[in-house]
Amino acid sequence: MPELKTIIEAALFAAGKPLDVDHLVKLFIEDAVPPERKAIRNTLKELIQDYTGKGIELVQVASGYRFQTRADLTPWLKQLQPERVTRYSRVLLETIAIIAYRQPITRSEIEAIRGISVSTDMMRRLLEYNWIRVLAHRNTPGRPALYGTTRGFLNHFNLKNLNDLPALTELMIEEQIPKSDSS
Amino acid sequence: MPELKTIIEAALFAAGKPLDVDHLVKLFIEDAVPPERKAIRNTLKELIQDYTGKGIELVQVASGYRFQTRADLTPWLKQLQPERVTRYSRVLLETIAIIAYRQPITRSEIEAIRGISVSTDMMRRLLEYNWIRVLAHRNTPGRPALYGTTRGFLNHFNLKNLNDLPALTELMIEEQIPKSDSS
Amino acid sequence: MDIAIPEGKNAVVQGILFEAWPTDLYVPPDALQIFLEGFEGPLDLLLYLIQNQNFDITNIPISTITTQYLKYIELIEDLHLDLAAEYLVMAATLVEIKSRSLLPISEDIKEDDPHAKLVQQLREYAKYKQAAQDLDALPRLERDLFTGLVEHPDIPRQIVPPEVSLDELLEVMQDVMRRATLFTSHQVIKEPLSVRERMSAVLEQLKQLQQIDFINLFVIEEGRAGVVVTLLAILELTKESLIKIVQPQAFAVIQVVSLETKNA
Repeated sequence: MPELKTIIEAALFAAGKPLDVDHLVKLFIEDAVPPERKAIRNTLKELIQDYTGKGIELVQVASGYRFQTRADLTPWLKQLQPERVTRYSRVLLETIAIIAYRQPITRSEIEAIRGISVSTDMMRRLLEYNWIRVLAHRNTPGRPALYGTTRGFLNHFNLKNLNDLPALTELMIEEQIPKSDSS
Repeated sequence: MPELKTIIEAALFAAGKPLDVDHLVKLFIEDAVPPERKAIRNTLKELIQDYTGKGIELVQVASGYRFQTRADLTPWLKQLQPERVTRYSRVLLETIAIIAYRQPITRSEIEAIRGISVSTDMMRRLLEYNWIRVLAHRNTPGRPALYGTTRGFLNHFNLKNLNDLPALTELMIEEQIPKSDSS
Repeated sequence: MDIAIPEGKNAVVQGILFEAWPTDLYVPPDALQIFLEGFEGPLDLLLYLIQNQNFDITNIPISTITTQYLKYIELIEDLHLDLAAEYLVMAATLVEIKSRSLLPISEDIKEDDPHAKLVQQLREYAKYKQAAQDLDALPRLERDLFTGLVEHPDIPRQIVPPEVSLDELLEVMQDVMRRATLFTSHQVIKEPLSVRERMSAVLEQLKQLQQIDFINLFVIEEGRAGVVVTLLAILELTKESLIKIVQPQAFAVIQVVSLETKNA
């Protein structure tokens, strides 16, 4: 039987999406003596170690572990896909940022923060990218949907969980702002 | 600058297709001192060595070098297969619809219409379904691929030819859009 | 700007500010349009006006800012740009704050102070505007990080195209159109779809042969309409510099050549 490490390594490369320990356990479903979860977890640690400093790294994101190229290699790898990288519009970024930091949140609450309406289309697009989902409906007239971010969003931005988001910073223009009100 | 080996390793992983030395040379097109072909060839040899005995191997195929999983791991990797249920997404539909109507079109042009990036994975899937194909490459920097739909696409949607699709103008009229929100 | 701004009431501050800072800002008209389109709403515009002059959010010189804000709104209207209603609401709010600030402050009015509310709103918005920028700076898939899919040659991958109906496809395209009206030029809308299909077909033929006799691209059986479509496709491809029509010498056969260099 091949080494546990080679199987896990190959599976992570071949999956095309992040795999968590639950997924990895399933690889061994037909084995007489399947490896324990602890062994799998240790192997993942070893693999992370093995790939440190290489062109490809093993990282943990929200949905599990995935191999990805090292961020500092982007200038060269861009030549593989020479087409211009789309930049997300500010509306999109602001909307997803507000949802990420303030979830669960309704659309009208997002609009209140932005001071301008958020189009139905924008919300639908975020839902379709699988970046946000409807968590529940608020028990107020109209039962507005409460939105939250998904694992897909975290995966895309290379985050393990919401705590990994950059800290919110209060804007300070002049230093002498009296910190009177809290948000 | 990162090590030559890490760049080549990452590129072979991220390319999604075999790369030959000519391809690899192009990665360094913006470097002041690009590596020589010989150095690239030597690095490939080293990488083949490095990956021997691992879960994936670097092999040379007709059109270049590519990583592939080790043959003896098949029994375990087979378990990954059922996970790969194709679930079509709105993103996929939008992409194929844009290609159908605007072919020949580059990926960045699709992105410009959609306002968000189209993943490499998405394009690969459409190619795999045999719904789209690469028709040519635009003679602009980076030589981006121009995509068009295939007979397979027409068959799938029961169309004799693209003219069976309603014209864009008809699509627009069908639903007179209240120009309420901007996205 | 190290003029000490007394905390609190704007009415007191205003006079000083008017002397200390320029009240007018000049933006060249061309730049203005692009500039205005760049704003994500009234709060964004207001924040810009405040930050641009290093004003303190909590001590906005309301009169100055109101004047400037109204000037922009006028400009936007002059340029006939679509102006969201929210911009006008904000203008009204600013005017109200300004007029209130001229009145002596009575305690019961302070309860529902629109100025304090606006400051609060601006601070909140500024926080998320920054958060959006921070989010954008994170390394992300397909821009900074790439994943791959390593094939396992011994397992034939089952490729099952998703079941999609034509109706679904068309509905999606309608949405795309609605979003992309600006992008779509008139000439595209008028262009029959068959031309685009033919463009693809011509490229496909050239992919195999590199060079084809012009005449051979036409299928006579298709009749007049077919010939016109092919011709339009060839012209469009020429316009997009994807192919070139050449005639090596007078009376020689006209050829269509792929402009794509080899080793693609």
